[in-house]
Amino acid sequence: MTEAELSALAGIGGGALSSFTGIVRDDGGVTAIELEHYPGMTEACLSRLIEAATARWSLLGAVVTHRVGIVPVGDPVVVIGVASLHRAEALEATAFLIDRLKTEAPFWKREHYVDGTVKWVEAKSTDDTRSERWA
Amino acid sequence: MTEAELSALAGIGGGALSSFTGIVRDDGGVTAIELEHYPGMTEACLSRLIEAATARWSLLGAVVTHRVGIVPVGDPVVVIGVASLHRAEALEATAFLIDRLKTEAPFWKREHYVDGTVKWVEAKSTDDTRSERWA
Amino acid sequence: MKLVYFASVREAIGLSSEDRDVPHDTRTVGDVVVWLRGQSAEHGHALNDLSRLRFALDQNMVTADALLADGQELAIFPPVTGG
Amino acid sequence: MKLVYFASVREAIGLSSEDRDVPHDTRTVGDVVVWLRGQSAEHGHALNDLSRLRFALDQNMVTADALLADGQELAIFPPVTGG
Repeated sequence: MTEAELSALAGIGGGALSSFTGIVRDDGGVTAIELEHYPGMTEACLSRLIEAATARWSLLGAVVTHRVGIVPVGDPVVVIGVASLHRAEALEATAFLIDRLKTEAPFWKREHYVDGTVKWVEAKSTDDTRSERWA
Repeated sequence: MTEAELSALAGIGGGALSSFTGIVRDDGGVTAIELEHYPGMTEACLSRLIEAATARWSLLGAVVTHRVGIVPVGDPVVVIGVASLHRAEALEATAFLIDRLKTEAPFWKREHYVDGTVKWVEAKSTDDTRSERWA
Repeated sequence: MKLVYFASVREAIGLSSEDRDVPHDTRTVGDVVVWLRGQSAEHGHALNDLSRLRFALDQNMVTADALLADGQELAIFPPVTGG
Repeated sequence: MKLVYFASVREAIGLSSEDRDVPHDTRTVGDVVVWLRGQSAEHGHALNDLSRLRFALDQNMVTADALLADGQELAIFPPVTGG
């Protein structure tokens, strides 16, 4: 997400703006991650997640952006922004969107290490647990 | 909070950055709010809130900034940013900080209306309820 | 003792702060409030409803039953509304 | 039917996608997977553990018991790891 998109959410007129940014971590020699995705399904899935959040909470706006390809350590992978009149809605919808994105959106991560090796990231059962909180 | 402060949090090396911004709403003719505070206690209280969040969750950094004086509609009043390794901590600590700030930090809001009238904002019992979730 | 007032309490009393010699038998924050009510019509009006007042002793939030010590600053204000 | 593979499944099979005529008695997504296992050593290896596979029919997530219809695109991949 560009700064402009977050600014647009801030300018909608709501009293609350919540955001979450997922950033590539330097985990034991990781230099970058590489993101593969399922073109077409990705966009549809992110739109459906926003629709689900908007159906569940009273929101004024929500944006989800996700990088694909190579993303170096320190750079954002995913940015979520939610605007609402009151804070509870924005905060909860932000948590919902990242939790569901982690288990439903068709992205796959590969870690690139400083020694040149590359390794697929395994899905975490804790992600399933967090996503199921919203069922 | 300046963009620089959020960027600094993003650069700490954690995988998660969560933020909340409270913005002045155009509620029925409000043109601005005016914020009074208790100098000295304000800073101590915000520091204590950050310490409490840091004691409760594993955080890499947290910043809370709050405006005082006249803030026009559309401008931010409060900005909270939290960095952590994983998302749950940053998201929960952000909600904790804004919920506790609303009931503990010595700020008082007055609404300025388009017709020139000025009115103190009443505290909301829902704020107490949300704050007590973290007890 | 040093008394400081904020927001609607400050407006109703017409003062941001004042120094007062409180009676020797004043033991708690609540005792100060009850005694202050008698000091002027404005004090009486501003402080008439204890349930709508909040307090800080030396910048720490306390309840009305908090005990006083010498040289403290007592702040009296309505529930906070920041954020 | 059109088959598309992602991530470790794509790598193990060595293909991003392929068109296959599946047997007439193939009714579910799981049936396709079982049949595909016999098509090459790579398919067999990539698809041997159903519990570690996820599926999408025409870009909607489905489970292995989902029924097939004509002309669909079946995607096979490991659990997603975005965000």
